[in-house]
Amino acid sequence: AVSGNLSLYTSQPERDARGTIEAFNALYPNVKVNVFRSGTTEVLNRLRTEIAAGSPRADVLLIADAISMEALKADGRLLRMTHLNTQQIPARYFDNERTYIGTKLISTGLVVNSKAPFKPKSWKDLLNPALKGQIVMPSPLYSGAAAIIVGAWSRTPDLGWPFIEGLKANKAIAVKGNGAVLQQVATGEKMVGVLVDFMAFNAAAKGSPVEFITPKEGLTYVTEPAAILNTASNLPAAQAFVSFLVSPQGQKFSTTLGYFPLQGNITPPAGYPKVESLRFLPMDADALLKGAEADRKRFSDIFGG
Amino acid sequence: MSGSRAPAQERWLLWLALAFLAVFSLLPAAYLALQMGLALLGPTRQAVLATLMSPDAWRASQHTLEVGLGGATLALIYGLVFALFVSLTPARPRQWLVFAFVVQALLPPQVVALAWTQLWLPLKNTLIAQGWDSWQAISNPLQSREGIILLLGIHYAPLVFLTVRAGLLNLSPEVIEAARVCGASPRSILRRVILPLVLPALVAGGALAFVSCIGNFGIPAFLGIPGDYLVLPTLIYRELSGFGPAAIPSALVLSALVAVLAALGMGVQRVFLRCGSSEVIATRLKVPPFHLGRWQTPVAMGLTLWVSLLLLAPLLALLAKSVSPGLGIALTWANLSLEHYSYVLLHNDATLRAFVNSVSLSVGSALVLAVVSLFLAYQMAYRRNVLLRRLMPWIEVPYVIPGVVLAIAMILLYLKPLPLLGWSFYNTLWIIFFAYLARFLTIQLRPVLSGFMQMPREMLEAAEVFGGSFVSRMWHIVVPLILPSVTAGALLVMLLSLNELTVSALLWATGTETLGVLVFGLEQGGESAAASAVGILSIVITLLCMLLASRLGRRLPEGVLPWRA
Amino acid sequence: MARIKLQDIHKHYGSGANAFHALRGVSLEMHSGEFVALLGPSGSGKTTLLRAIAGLESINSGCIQIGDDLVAAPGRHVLPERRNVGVVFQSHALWPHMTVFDNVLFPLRESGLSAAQASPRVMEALAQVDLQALARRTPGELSGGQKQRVALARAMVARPRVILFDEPLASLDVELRRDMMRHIDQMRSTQSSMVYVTHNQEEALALADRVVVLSEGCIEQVDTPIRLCREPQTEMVARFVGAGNLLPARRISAAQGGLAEVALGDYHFAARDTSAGSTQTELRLCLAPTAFVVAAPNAPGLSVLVEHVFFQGSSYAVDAVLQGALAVPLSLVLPFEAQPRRGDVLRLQVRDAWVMPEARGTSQLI
Amino acid sequence: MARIKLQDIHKHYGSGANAFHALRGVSLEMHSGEFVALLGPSGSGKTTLLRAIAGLESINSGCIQIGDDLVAAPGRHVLPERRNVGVVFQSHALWPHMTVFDNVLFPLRESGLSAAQASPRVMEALAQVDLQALARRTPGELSGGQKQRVALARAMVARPRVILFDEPLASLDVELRRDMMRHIDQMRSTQSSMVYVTHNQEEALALADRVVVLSEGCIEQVDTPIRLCREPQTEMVARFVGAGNLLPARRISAAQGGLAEVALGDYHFAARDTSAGSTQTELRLCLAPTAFVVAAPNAPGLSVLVEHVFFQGSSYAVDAVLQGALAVPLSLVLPFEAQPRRGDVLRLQVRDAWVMPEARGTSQLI
Ligand SMILES: Nc1ncnc2c1ncn2[C@@H]1O[C@H](COP(=O)(O)OP(=O)(O)OP(=O)(O)O)[C@@H](O)[C@H]1O
Ligand SMILES: Nc1ncnc2c1ncn2[C@@H]1O[C@H](COP(=O)(O)OP(=O)(O)OP(=O)(O)O)[C@@H](O)[C@H]1O
Ligand SMILES: [Mg+2]
Ligand SMILES: [Mg+2]
Repeated sequence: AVSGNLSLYTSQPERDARGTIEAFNALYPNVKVNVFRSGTTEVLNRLRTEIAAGSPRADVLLIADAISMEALKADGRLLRMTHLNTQQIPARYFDNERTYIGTKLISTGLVVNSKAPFKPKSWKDLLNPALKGQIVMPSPLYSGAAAIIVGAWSRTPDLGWPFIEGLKANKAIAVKGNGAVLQQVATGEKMVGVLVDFMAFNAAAKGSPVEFITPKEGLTYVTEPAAILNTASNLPAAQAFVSFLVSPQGQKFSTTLGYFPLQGNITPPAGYPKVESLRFLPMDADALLKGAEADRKRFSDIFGG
Repeated sequence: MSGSRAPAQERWLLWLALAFLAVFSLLPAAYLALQMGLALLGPTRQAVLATLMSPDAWRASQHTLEVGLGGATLALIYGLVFALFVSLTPARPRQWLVFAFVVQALLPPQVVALAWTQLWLPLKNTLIAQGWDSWQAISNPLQSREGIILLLGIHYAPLVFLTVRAGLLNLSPEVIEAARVCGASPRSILRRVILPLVLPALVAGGALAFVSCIGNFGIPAFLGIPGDYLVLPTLIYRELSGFGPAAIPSALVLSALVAVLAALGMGVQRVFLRCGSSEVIATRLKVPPFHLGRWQTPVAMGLTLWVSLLLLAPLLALLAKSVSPGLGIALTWANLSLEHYSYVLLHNDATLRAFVNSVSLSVGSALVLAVVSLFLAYQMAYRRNVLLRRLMPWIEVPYVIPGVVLAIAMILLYLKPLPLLGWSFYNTLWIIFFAYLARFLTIQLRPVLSGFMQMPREMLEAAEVFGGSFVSRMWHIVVPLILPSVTAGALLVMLLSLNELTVSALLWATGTETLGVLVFGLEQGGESAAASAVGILSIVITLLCMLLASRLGRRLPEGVLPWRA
Repeated sequence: MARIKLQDIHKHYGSGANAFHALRGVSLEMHSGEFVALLGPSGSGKTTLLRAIAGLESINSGCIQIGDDLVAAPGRHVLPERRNVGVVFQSHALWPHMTVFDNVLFPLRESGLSAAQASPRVMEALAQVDLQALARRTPGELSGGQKQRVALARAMVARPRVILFDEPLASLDVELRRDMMRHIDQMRSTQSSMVYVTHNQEEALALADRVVVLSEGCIEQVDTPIRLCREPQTEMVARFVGAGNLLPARRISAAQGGLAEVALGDYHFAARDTSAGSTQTELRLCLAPTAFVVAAPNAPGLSVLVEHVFFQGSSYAVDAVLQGALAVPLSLVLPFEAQPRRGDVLRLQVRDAWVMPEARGTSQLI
Repeated sequence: MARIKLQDIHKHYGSGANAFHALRGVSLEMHSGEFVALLGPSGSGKTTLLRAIAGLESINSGCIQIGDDLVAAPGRHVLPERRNVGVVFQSHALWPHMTVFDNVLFPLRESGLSAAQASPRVMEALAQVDLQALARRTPGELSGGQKQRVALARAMVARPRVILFDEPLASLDVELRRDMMRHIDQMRSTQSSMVYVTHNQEEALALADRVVVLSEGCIEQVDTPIRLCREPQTEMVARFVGAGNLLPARRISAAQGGLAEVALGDYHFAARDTSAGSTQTELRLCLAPTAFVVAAPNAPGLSVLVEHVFFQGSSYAVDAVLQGALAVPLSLVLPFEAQPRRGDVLRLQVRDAWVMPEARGTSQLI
């Protein structure tokens, strides 16, 4: 039986992290999961520093975006998870060398305040002068998910960098995190925001005057990948934990937290569209990851900050 | 040198104090310095130099200077005017004015920034409702350089206020009266007599405000990132987020830049203090010498309103958010909800742990630092220990560098099991505790040092002559006499460490959450209402502490509690 | 140069039941150019009176006139900056950030003079206190006596109508006092009236034309220094000003030509008496410490037991106790030749004595 | 009760070229129970010497013996708390957080006594300074003189071998000084030796058995108060202790029986002279201010012009200038009867004079 201590570093929100561990412990009661939960930046800083000091403490890493995973992989820090059963999971959700694997589907689309003078239907609509000074988005300089959006925009032929420059011209602002975006749109300080799905759905469910809109061109997504460090001290528990995350039980559990599952055969949370109906911007994961650094740079040249 | 007659008991205490300094204060500072050197000379040299030479670094340095100078200037003017009004005229209600003015600086800056940005919205909506549609497109004016300077200035004005007020209270009333009987008008007295005399205090307060402004992360992060205005602390954070392999060395070197700027600020103060005359005057300004005539009452009322607004508005905004049913839903008595409180208090065991941890950390570090500062200051001020005096600038390093950098240093130092002992402080409360000890030592030491400076030397010498042993001398004479200054420092340390975020964000582990970490986590997960609830709870605790201190403080001498008039 | 007239001045601090009456109806007239000392124990209201004249304190009733100007009266309070007075404070109150020159220049500049006009007058004032050489120093670089001399120069440079001194020598060493007294004596030749507050009778007697003795907010006596010492009108003045010994005695004969015969025990001697033929037998004598001479052990006189002896260079200050039924303590000053020792019993004769006027009830003054 | 022996004490502050030599070889022996005053101008090293005896300052060379204990010597420094001394500081240095009782109790408790044993001794010490009634007050509720009296009680309560005073009266009013001096005089009956630092010759002369005059870190003269006043050995002592007037004069005859005939201009008079037959014609005379009597205008004597007159209650302090070729300033004390006025020219005769010993080079002392 799997037992012992498992050290999990994650950037999941507080509530989710706790729920996930409870669900895992229901299956593996003998594993004590110690969690370090913070912003992606803090989690990675800590891990990095531990590595620099020669003794990384994390067993499992569960963070918002793949870009950072790629960097760790390039450093040879991640274990190949050959034990995983990935039959049910679309290949685009995991690394082809199986060093990391997505655990849920978090899409990014538009969130609109009900008082908005003009409801955008597409990304392009954000350039509409009616929304001048009304747009807020998370900054890719601080948020991994936002980095994916910018990467996807810039590689979509119809949008590209001119679109991002247009956003700036339309006086869009970039803030530090998704929470701040929701805050500004829900309170009506800004009318439109670029936001992850579950925050918008949760807020709407609580009665906030916001609506989640899938842009015509398609959503972007992150998969909240999980990985096992090759220095993991409790390998069996780590493998069990990652297996649990991508297993049907784990996927069903994450829908209760308000996330889309990875597989189409699992019902999404109530009020969410079907997974199959989601349209995505075409993304070349490899190119996106490799170009992330340059994208950030270019974004900061346009947006500053 | 009089140090040569330090008795044996004191000598081993001196060694203990030195050991404490070495382990908790100098080690992180020296380690950081070493790492900075390595970063500049080692294999990461290219990347570090690239960061250092990058336009962003230049821009951020320039911005840091701007907000430092701007914020300090604003704090200087605002704090000075307020201090002049409160100390030199019969301002009423003086107690409330001073309390509100000083307490606002003790609220966590990011909370204040948040509340302020929220205040913008109702204003804007009102204007739009009046038909000013074009206002819809106007971004929050606080999200700009001017906004950052404004908030920093207001936030740190109490630092200037407190030092200037102390200076004013130490003015001999006769100095002002002498000018009056010479025929000088109040304006001319202010310009030619009072201002030059409080100049040293003013510069000291200004330097402190400057150092605090350039080190502040919360306000520029909240206002500067949307406003496209980067300063060094936010740049360091961004570099670390970017996660290039060179991130840590670059961050170290960038924080060295912050430290250099801070050192410049302190240097200016030293120069000024050397020029300034430091005549000690015994009599105190009891009766306010000036009266604004018919302006007195309106100005007093205006200021009362203004400081009350500054204190209460953020608190109310936070409170409203913590009881609102959801974001963007208009708050009414009917839909007022305590759900967030019940969530953080009843359904999240981390909350309770965080409260316990934060309170233990803050009380613990206040206690330890109080004891340590007592011995350090005794050796520095009374025994005139040269070595300790030389080490003084290093003690400030852990305070002025960004918290995240200090946290990295702590991880690097304490991750591995200790040699010989075989166990590690990592992932325990101890590592956060050690970091707090390093970071807040200077806060605690400063008032104690000045307390020793102000105490007549002969009082301690009498204790030596009549005393039996060092221990009883300390216990019966030195401790009771210096207690007010120690208490003042310890209270500041407690308040600062209770809401500390940037250091503990990297150092906590399961079971060792702190309040700052908890709020940060909730905020990040989009649960800002729950975050506000925790914020309100921690402010309530803070206020309770202050109230308690005030109660106890009635028996303490004047000037111990900064918020008492 | 101005006459100062104080009429029935009252001043209290606080109000209602807590009110403390610092001045209880002080009336006084000073001539132009006069040097008046206000002498009294601590808390007697000297500083309060001085500050009322300067305008630094407002009064509750009565009026103050300086020259022809009514500067304080019911409903009227001319601000200090308009009164044209100079003040020398106890703690000198120099401005530490200005040089000596600028300190003295300040009153002139405030009165509207240009630097060119003012400079020579500053140097002149500094010359009067022998400080021209130190004009460029700051107060921090001066000794206590030098600081106080700068304060003198500052107070007189603008030739105010009145110069007010509040214990200017209290914080100075004994050696420096004499020197400062010389400088103050010198200033007398200027055109200002002077009011000098002190609780030290030595200074008051040495400097003033007239001395005003204050006690608990009331005037006890106003007189020249000599008369104050030789003819004190109240016990308070006798004790406070002359450190006089007050003894109950018997009158043997009524005063004739200013002298009466009195007796202490069985020792008879002459005492000055201005009571114009009073025949009351019971009286109080005032004997100055210097009023005694040592006599032969068997000569008529008073026997005293020496308790403390303090050598004073050329004389001895002696604390003694009168022997016999009336065991009162006496303070004496005996010449070097007397060589008194602790425990000695001395025989003393009285060389000079003063019959205290019949007690004026203090109630009348309050 | 203990002999104190100081041998060739040197003390400098700082080092190298910046070193300031505060004490330059001070040697002194005090008997048990003796009261010695250290007198000297500001900066002469009095406090430094006192602190060296107390152990609050370490010395650079020489040794200090208290009783039979060597408390300071090369390589040896007994801590203050082990020296069994009491100190009265200028600023009283009472502990503000303790009551008067506890302040006085502290030295006893520290020496190991129980509260029950100590209490009566505390009350006894407070009784000696008349403060039993105020035992429960804190120092903040006392006047300056009362505070200093508590400091006296604290210093003597543990019956230390030596009580050291550092200008205990400097910050007190003139009136309070005499009172305090009485209390200090009273303490003399206890079993301790006393060292009393002051720059006020009045206190030193009045209180001490012997006075040590210090100047620039060296001893100028050690003598009884009377000899110090009447027979100063150096000019510094003559001026500083007796405020004496030093005048160049001619010797007419060698000393006989301790008296020599001397002349100032054409005025001949007798002067005390211990120079045992010296025939040097040029000499310096020391004339105390009280050494003059007023003579008839045509009598032989010195003519002086009166410059300042300060009334002193029963005498006058007069600043005058000698008329004639030798226009030196003189300070005089004249009796009440003389009634001097500014501008008068007085004829004075010398009643007492002292021939200064031939100059001992100061180099010899440094
Ligand atoms: N601002 C005040 N409030 C209340 N009482 C005061 C105030 N100023 C002075 N007094 C009281 O008024 C009385 C007279 O004070 P004042 O200063 O005039 O005395 P003084 O004769 O100058 O005494 P000293 O010699 O001590 O200076 C004192 O009893 C004092 O306590
Ligand atoms: N800690 C010190 N460092 C340097 N110099 C000192 C120190 N303490 C005293 N001195 C110098 O040593 C000399 C003697 O000082 P001391 O205090 O003994 O003089 P004093 O005779 O007591 O004078 P005063 O009457 O002013 O108290 C002075 O010139 C003083 O400036
Ligand atoms: Mg006064
Ligand atoms: Mg001294």
